[in-house]
Amino acid sequence: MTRRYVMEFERPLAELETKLEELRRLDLAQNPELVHEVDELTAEIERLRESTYGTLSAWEKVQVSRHPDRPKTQDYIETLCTDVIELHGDRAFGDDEAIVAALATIGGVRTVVLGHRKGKDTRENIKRNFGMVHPEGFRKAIRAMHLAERFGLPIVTFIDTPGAYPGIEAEERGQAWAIAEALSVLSGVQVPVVCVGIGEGGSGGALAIGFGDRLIMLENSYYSVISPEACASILHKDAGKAAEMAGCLALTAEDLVELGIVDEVVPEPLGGAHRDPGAVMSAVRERVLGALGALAAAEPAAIAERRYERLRRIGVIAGDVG
Amino acid sequence: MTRRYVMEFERPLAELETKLEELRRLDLAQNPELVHEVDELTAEIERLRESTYGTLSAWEKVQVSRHPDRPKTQDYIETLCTDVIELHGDRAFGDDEAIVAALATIGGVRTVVLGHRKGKDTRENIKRNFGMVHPEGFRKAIRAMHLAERFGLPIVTFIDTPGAYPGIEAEERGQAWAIAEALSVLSGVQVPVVCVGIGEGGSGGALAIGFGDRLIMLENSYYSVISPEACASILHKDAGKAAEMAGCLALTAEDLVELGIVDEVVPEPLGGAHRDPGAVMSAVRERVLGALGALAAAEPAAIAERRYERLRRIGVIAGDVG
Amino acid sequence: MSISDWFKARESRRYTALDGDALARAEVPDGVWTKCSACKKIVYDGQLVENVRVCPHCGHHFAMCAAERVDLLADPGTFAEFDSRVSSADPLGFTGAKPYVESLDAAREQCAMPEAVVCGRAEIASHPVVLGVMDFRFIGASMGSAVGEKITRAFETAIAERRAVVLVTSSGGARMQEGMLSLMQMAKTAAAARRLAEERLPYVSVLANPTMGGVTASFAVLADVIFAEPGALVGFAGPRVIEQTIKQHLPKGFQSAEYLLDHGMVDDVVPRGQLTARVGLVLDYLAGGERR
Amino acid sequence: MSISDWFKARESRRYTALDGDALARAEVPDGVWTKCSACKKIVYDGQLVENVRVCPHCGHHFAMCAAERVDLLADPGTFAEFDSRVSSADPLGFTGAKPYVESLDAAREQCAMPEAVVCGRAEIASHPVVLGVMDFRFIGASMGSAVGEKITRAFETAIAERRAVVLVTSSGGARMQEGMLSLMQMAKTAAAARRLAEERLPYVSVLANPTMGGVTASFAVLADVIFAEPGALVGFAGPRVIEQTIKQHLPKGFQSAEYLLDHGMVDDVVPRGQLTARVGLVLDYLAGGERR
Ligand SMILES: [Zn+2]
Ligand SMILES: [Zn+2]
Repeated sequence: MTRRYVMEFERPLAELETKLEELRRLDLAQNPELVHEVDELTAEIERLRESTYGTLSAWEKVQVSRHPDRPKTQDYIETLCTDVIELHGDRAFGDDEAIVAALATIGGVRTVVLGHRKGKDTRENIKRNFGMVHPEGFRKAIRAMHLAERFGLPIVTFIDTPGAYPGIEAEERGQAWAIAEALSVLSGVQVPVVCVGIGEGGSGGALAIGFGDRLIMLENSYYSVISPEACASILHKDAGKAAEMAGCLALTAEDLVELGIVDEVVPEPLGGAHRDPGAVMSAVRERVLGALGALAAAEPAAIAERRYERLRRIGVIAGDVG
Repeated sequence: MTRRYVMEFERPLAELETKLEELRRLDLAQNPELVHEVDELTAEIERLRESTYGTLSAWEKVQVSRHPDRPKTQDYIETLCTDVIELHGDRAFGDDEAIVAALATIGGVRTVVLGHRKGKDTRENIKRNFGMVHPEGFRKAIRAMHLAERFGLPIVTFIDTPGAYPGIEAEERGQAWAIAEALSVLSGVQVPVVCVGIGEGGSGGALAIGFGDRLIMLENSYYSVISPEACASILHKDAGKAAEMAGCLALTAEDLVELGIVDEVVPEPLGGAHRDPGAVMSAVRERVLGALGALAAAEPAAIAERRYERLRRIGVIAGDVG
Repeated sequence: MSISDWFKARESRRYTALDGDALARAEVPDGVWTKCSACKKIVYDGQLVENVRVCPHCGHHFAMCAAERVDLLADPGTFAEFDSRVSSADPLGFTGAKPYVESLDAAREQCAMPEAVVCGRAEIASHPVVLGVMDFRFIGASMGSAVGEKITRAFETAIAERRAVVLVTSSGGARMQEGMLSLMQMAKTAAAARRLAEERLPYVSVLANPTMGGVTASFAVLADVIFAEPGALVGFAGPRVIEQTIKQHLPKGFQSAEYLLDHGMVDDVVPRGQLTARVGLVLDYLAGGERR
Repeated sequence: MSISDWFKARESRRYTALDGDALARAEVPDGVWTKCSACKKIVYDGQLVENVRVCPHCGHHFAMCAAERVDLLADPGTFAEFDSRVSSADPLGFTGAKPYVESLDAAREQCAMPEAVVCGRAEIASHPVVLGVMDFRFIGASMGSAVGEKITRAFETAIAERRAVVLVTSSGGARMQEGMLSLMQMAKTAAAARRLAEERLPYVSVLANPTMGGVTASFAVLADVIFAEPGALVGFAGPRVIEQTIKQHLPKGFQSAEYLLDHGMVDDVVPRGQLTARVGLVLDYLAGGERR
């Protein structure tokens, strides 16, 4: 059996699966009494798989969204895009590998693609800082947004970050300033902006490239104002209450459709997108092309105007005009 | 006698002046034979002063332009401007003290003032890097240019730098990129730009805030593509030929009027602006206000258009359209 | 609750206050004092009010409530609040250690105001402005739907009436009890600030202690001119989060206003006593022409 | 000298060349070789021409002359030079170690071209462009009035005819022999590049070895997309000037294309063999629509 990453909530299932593997390695012909046991275990595993993956809680979805084998921005770019030209650097300080900006073609449509970039392995993750962006990364994205607008290219973004990096240098170089500028520019670009939540949507670092004219989310991705762990630490002084907080924060794709923030949800195979990346990516391609198609006809100024109206409606208040 | 900074070409004069001081400290009543000598020396000094300062060579003017007591950007701001609000920082990396950006009022006219900033003493000079700007300084200036344009404030600049700083970090953070961007923005801002060369005009670092709709230079300031010393090092492998190269480079205010680059020259008192800063500053105020007045009526787009035409004409070529 | 109700509710308190149209200094009982958190010396409250809540011994800037801010910045008698009834709902039915509605009720009671920000029309140095001030006492002046909506309307009102915008920020960040609705206010307010800029109307922000997270990373730093108060803590990530992430202690003064000035992030650090004059002067430059 | 005269004058040379409208590969005599300055191995010139002047052993990028650059980048038979007679005068009567006019004559003789830059209309990947290439052999491709004028006209022609601009830069900086006339070309070319940008026409620059000083700090880096060739030295101040100033040795690789990529200054470092395709693809994105 190949070792695979086991999420917390998969553990009971994984243990039974391991046991089954072990049983199967025995010679059943010599141990006929085990045949029945194997059958029973198989049935139990089937039942447990249903109940484990059938309806995931918010916290379980957060775990799936962080699964190391989950398809990442780079996978989407490699699979969905052709004629890719990566654009590097902010032209002022550095090139942040935690964010990718590229000219890329999806289904014949020329676009500018932006995405948070996590690594496949530890080495890559260190280079890419686990998808946690520094100010120069946001400034690279801003540069790409301006380029897209100047040349009428729609923007497609892939959201997958635990959040903007909380470090000394990031603060020193104006993390808040860079994010604010990204929000400002993205809100005003006169080209279509289609966003896809593919994994983690951590706070301001996600939002900096994470809103537009259409927001699509994978079923097990999340998008949240704060990580469930940090929320639990602050409100309960107990990170162990993360699961509970995940439920309170309304951070799942489904919740966010209800709140009017997310437009569509891409279903994932049982267990998560990593169980069948090809199917998920082809569904994403279809949704993105659909969104781009629907937005293609609009006038540049009208696109930005509609995006403003869209943002304008978000929020639930009491009282109102007094 | 108070110690003062003596420029190379002043030395013979300074020596005589020192001698005269010494003679005067003797009791002339007890040494009547010296009275005549004092008279003669005084006359000789007078003659030498005429010939020393009467017509300065290019290289002598370069020395005057670098005189430590020469009035600096900060002096002009303090003397000419009221209601000064300094604007700090590039909002991305740092605040470069080698360049100043400020909201400032000159003779009732609200402006944005930019200037290279040298120090009065060693401590200040170290803080201000002797007026040698890093990329974040140019980026601060760019920010101020945008602010000026957005709110219709004319820009007044004071040029006084040996050049942009040639250092590892400056290159690392895109010295060339910052200067190029400053040139681009300054060429296009739709508000009047009046530049005053008050001291050194060293190459790209000067140019980044050193061209516009009107270029005024003090008589003993210089503006050059390269320092005479560096030019001599490159062409003659001998920095000692700086004086000769200063003559070749056509870097004086007078030369630059002839080349069609400089519009007006502000005369300085004999010996240089530091001999009577008040007079020089009030002359500068008058010229700047005159230029601002002349430019005030123009339409924003027309100002930038005329600036382009102005730049467009600079250059002497052979051959032409073939 | 309208501004006049609100000031009425506050009448017994010791803050100086703008009551309806007239500036009224509330009586400060003799002998009431506060210990300065910076220099540990005793400061009498009367002294503190006189000195715009700056410690006369060490210059430490105490927190100011929204009413005091308005009083400090607006030309006397010019402030007229709008959108005073916009306040937070509890869209997620959020329950942390205590239910969000309870936190809201407590804050409303404690601060005698319905939300963490007060916005209104005013004049500053005779320039017509929209003035908005945040009050940190109100759930850390975190930005939920109501704060986001009020800030957005502040920009929109300024655009409609060709006014400048002056905002004094102070906030712990996004209001997590409203989940993503709160995060999205960052984009919404940033978009509104951008529209103001496109209209070439001036925007001056004053970063007061503390301004963190989603407020810093959206409208607060999108101003044409940014001032910060001395010693104010300003940044994106909170110091504790950073220390936990990098597993080392932060340098002294990290994320202070002075540190930000050094790093090019703000135009100046302005002591509170000079703030009104400085903001007024900036408006003289950016709002065009002379004072009326 | 027109481009056809120029190519005629070069016929006996060993560069591949564009002659009038037709692409013609000049004959390379057998057995002529060069020692690679990077790996010190022997490279036969025929091999070098085949391999777009990249060392087949170590990948070192040799200098290319203007004609070779045109040949490399323009679709075959599409390049038509303009402003071919614009060349340098000697406005200052400049005399350094030798008179400027002598340097000019020597450069014209050596390079068989009148100035350090060649500009013309062309197609790249079927997109109509203005293509400009600098030739370092010509007084270090320094920018005097003539280079500045030609670059400016390149942008202006592109604007007039709605073409993209592709420039390959290589330069020691400003041409000091023309004094301030030379420095001002930085502002002039930057202004022209800005106008192109305002017209939303694409501009791609390729920074070849070396690109320094006033050329880097003006039009070269104002492009929408910036590529650099492997190993190219690119910067503002020259390495020697920096070493003299800071009194220490420079780190290995300082100011190399790869270093600039690390520091966020260029979009990519592109080996010469991929350059034409990459530039063409960028134009596909920025010049709108499909290839013709
Ligand atoms: Zn104190
Ligand atoms: Zn080699």
